[in-house]
Amino acid sequence: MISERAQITLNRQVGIDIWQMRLQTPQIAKAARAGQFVMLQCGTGLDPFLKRPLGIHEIAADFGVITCVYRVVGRGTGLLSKLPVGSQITVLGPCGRPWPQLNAAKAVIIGGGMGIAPLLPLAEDLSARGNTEIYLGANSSDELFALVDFAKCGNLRVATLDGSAGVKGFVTELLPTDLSATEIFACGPLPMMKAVAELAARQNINCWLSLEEHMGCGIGTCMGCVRPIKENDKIVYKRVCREGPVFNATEVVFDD
Amino acid sequence: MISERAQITLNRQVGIDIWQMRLQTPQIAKAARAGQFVMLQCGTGLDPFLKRPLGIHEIAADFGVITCVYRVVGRGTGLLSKLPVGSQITVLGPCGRPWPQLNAAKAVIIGGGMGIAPLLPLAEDLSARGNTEIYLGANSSDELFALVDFAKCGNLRVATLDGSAGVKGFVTELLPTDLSATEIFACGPLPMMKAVAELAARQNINCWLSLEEHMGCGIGTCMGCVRPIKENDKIVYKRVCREGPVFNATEVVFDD
Amino acid sequence: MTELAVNLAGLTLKNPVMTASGTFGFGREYAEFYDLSLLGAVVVKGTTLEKKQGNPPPRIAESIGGMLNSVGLQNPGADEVIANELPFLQQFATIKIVNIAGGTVEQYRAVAEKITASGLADALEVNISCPNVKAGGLAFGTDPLAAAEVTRAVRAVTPLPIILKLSPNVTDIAPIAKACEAEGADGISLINTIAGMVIDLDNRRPFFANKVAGMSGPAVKPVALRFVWQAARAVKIPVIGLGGIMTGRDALEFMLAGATAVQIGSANFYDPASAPRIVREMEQWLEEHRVKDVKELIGALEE
Amino acid sequence: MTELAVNLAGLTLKNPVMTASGTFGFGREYAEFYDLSLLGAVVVKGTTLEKKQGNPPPRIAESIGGMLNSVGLQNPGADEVIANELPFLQQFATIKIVNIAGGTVEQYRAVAEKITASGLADALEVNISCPNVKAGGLAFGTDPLAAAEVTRAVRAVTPLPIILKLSPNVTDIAPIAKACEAEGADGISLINTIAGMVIDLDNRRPFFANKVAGMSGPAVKPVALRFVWQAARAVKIPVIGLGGIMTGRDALEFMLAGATAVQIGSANFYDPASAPRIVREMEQWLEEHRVKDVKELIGALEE
Ligand SMILES: Cc1cc2nc3c(=O)[nH]c(=O)nc-3n(C[C@H](O)[C@H](O)[C@H](O)COP(=O)(O)OP(=O)(O)OC[C@H]3O[C@@H](n4cnc5c(N)ncnc54)[C@H](O)[C@@H]3O)c2cc1C
Ligand SMILES: Cc1cc2nc3c(=O)[nH]c(=O)nc-3n(C[C@H](O)[C@H](O)[C@H](O)COP(=O)(O)OP(=O)(O)OC[C@H]3O[C@@H](n4cnc5c(N)ncnc54)[C@H](O)[C@@H]3O)c2cc1C
Ligand SMILES: Cc1cc2nc3c(=O)[nH]c(=O)nc-3n(C[C@H](O)[C@H](O)[C@H](O)COP(=O)(O)O)c2cc1C
Ligand SMILES: Cc1cc2nc3c(=O)[nH]c(=O)nc-3n(C[C@H](O)[C@H](O)[C@H](O)COP(=O)(O)O)c2cc1C
Ligand code: FES
Ligand code: FES
Repeated sequence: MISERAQITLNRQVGIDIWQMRLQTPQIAKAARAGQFVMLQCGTGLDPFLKRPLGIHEIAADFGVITCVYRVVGRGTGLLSKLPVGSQITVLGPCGRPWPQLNAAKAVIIGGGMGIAPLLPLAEDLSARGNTEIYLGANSSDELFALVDFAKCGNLRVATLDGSAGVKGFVTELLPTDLSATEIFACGPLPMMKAVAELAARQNINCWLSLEEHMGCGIGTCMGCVRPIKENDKIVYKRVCREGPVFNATEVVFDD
Repeated sequence: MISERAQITLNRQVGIDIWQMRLQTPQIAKAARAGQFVMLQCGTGLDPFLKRPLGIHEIAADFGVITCVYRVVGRGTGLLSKLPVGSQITVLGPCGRPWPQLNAAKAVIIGGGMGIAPLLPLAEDLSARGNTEIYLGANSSDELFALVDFAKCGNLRVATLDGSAGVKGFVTELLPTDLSATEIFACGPLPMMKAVAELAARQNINCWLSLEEHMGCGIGTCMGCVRPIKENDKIVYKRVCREGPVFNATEVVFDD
Repeated sequence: MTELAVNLAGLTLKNPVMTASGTFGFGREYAEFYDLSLLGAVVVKGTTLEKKQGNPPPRIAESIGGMLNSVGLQNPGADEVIANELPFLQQFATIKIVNIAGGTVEQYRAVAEKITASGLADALEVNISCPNVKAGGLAFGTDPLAAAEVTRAVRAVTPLPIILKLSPNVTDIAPIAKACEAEGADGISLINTIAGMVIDLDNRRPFFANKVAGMSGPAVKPVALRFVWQAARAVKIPVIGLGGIMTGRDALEFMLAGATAVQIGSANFYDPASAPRIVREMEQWLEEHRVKDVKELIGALEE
Repeated sequence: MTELAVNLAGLTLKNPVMTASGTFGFGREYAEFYDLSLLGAVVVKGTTLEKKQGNPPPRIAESIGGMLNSVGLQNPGADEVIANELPFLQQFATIKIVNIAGGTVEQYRAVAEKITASGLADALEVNISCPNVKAGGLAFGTDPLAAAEVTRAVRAVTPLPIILKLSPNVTDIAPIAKACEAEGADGISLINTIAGMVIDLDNRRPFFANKVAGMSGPAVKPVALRFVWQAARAVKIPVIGLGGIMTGRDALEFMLAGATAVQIGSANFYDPASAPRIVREMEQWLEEHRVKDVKELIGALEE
């Protein structure tokens, strides 16, 4: 885990309310693995005080660079989008556990909304290993990004709620009745992940989900980011930033 | 008085710990007069919360531009110096009363340290009217700025404490025993202004001083920026941001 | 059309946004930025019986996300305020509230009487966060008995609505709020500033001559919300919420917590046009969320 | 060579910088960033007699210049802490302080006994900002009698130095600090978090299940400094100052106000290497100002 002062070398709008930021973070770029996230300072002074967790969208270790794609939803991301190139911010990472990729001979990747962002490094890792099906969904085509990059990594299908790109509907409606996959990796809104988890359970496929929770430290000390997780028939609070963000779908409690 | 969102178009170091910032503030540039100041937001979020008062160093109304020259002394100015070109900050101004210039047929301008900054627009105004003697002092040549600009406006003499530029010593030591001026305008450290005030009193010259105090609002409502000021034999607290920053030397109380 | 008007102790405010005492002078300076008639009410600088010179400078310090002040109630005294300041405000179609303060109960009574007699105020806000000379410098507002005594004294001399302004420097706000209510307060407002200290490290001395000063600004918002929520549950009279309000969303949060109206304080320093901006932002949020009447939100927190 | 060591209730800290309970886990995570032996002391997460599951999420909110938490003391319980957490810390040459909490006086006594018996703690910090079940949920730390009772109970069962951690949610800190001192506390630490509230406007409900949460971070510094100054004037035992410390300058300000040592809390979240950085910054300031021994600054505010 590294805390690094990073220069912003790109910060541009790539969709409605969606921005991409490139950061010069040599050490974090070197250590980062697919599925991990960073904690980003969103301003120059002590406001915003807490860093924002953002999935790592691209890792270019050789260039000492990572990128994040973020939606402007509140104050922090709003201020982040206004930082000009050349600004310096502190970045903490890589945080959390990466996607486990042991048996991913035939993998299915399912991303919804901003959940698409942290799936790209996984898709790239898996593309070398075998057959990857990639399903991405969003409200509309303006909120889809990195499609060209994903398409290079496997078989890509897209859904949008308004039908402006791909099939009209939820991303889960794209999925074939029989996935015949060894592993599912999903990130997106909770209802989407719930549907994916149920499907995986029915078809007995190992399924991994990436969760979100409000965070204090991002490294496991504040006990702030817990989610209820099943462990030996009991439900315990586990830290999204340390034991997560990736959990096995069978552990995740959806209705707390 | 105007509150304006301004783009930073220049922010460069011009001396040891001294920076110059150019701001795109069309409305303030139009309204500003020599001796007034602006309140500058020093960051992107709500920290720093209070704006910093800085004298207006250049007014280019036609280009919608003002510049300030500031010394990095604490958190606010430190953060200000790190804002890259392209950043947007809020600027409030023009604040305070300008230098009165009614009888300035033969004017003497005395600036010490950062007190030099707000004297340039005055020197420019006066240069059109007559004979202006300009005396500037600083600790060392690294802390002197805008000398070429001042030299265009009148007879310029310089002193530095370490002798690295001009005469070695305090700026007040440059002053001739008989100033034979109609008006003195001074801005700088309190001891310098005290010496100037005493000299003006001895020679019976009308003398104006620009004061500093910690500010809340910059516009006269918080009663935060008061200095003790003589008024009809009594001492009352007057607002530097409203009744000042320029006061007549005979009103100023030096030992509170 | 979204209804923004609220009723406050018999007064109708065109919207719930008021200015906070001491952050708005007597309105003159902000009138350079906008028409004060846009506001629900204006609360002017704390006014005392006699002219007050205030504390020596420095009076203002910054803290992270906020500020501290030690102005010490500098004001020209009730007579001057009546003669030279309040007349200016009469041109604006807004409720005028005079904030009053004193060091003794007798002073509160006397200044309330003068302001009432002037006919220039629609209501009085009684700041009981001032040091109580008799109680060894502790604020009237930190003790239910002292708060009751001031309320009773002011109540006795004015028919105007009186709003008691409470201090957050207490263990439990409920008994103090209740004491004011029991003595006839028409409303309470809170929070006043939180007692804080700034130290000038390099000179090894307190930054303020008074040592302890008052903290305000967005940093205090969560504390203010908590006090407003607790006070609103304790009394039936209307509560005016303030402390760190910077946006329309902030203002609406205070209303959910139980406030009938809100005051804008330090935000005026951050952005001189804060108060009318906050009115607009409130209206916009209400429209977006299809709330027809802002009064629906008062105390509407689902718990 | 600048002397940084301070004496605290019989313990020698190599420097005045400690970590604050609940912001440092049990040290493991920060050990990835630096050698914990650089610190004067480590205070671990609040430990209760039994395992505590804590409050449901969300537990963290941001405020301007700070944050609020409603963790609810999630911890594995004293036995687990002794078996699996404290042993890890023994490799570091720093003072180990276990922060303990309970809902009843009996629970405080029992957990103090267990931790003492383990031999793995150099001192106990007793968090009395927990809700007192008997007193209807008010914190022990808001009442001098309850504070005295907890102090007495813990004092009776441990020979270790005990530091009582006080709440800032009180009108007057002096009687509470004095009550702890009278019952044999070896030191006091303050401030714990300030009670605050966050409202989820769009859903019209309190953001935290518990409604009221605890505010910390740089926003609270002026309030913390004031409490530390007031407490240090009230008692003779050492005071540990905390609340919003972000820099070496902040830490030295607390020492001027009367603190013998300081704790670094939320700053750990802002910058994981805050604590050793603050040690360096203190040392640098002392060198620049030719102060040979940091102890010279304790309570050295010129008033
Ligand atoms: C592990 C992880 C990875 C994420 N990756 C991405 C990503 O790649 N792209 C992206 O657009 N978003 C991502 N998010 C969500 C992102 O963190 C939030 O949208 C962001 O924190 C909102 O900040 P704000 O200040 O704009 O919103 P505000 O609502 O103003 O934030 C207030 C506080 O709540 C927290 N918060 C608000 N929403 C969330 C959330 N959904 N999750 C966690 N904290 C939240 C903020 O961090 C902040 O502390 C991720 C979240 C997590 C936990
Ligand atoms: C009317 C006026 C004009 C000024 N013009 C200039 C100028 O042209 N160039 C320049 O370099 N400086 C100028 N100053 C001083 C400048 O405002 C301070 O150096 C600056 O505010 C320091 O901010 P900081 O955050 O870096 O310092 P900190 O000490 O960290 O500031 C803490 C707080 O104290 C206030 N403060 C600290 N020093 C001063 C001061 N000397 N005067 C007023 N407030 C202060 C800050 O504004 C802030 O609120 C002027 C001051 C005034 C009042
Ligand atoms: C500079 C300043 C002066 C103040 N003067 C007064 C006053 O005279 N009377 C009063 O009741 N409150 C006074 N206050 C307190 C404010 O009215 C308000 O209660 C407090 O600032 C909290 O609100 P805020 O966080 O929105 O500023 C003053 C506050 C500031 C910042
Ligand atoms: C997430 C979090 C958890 C905390 N848990 C505890 C705790 O278990 N016991 C305790 O005494 N204080 C706890 N505190 C309070 C801190 O130790 C400290 O008193 C407070 O945060 C003020 O210091 P700061 O502003 O430097 O953070 C916690 C604070 C935070 C932010
Ligand atoms: S964010 Fe602190 S434990 Fe996860
Ligand atoms: S800074 Fe507010 S009155 Fe001058």
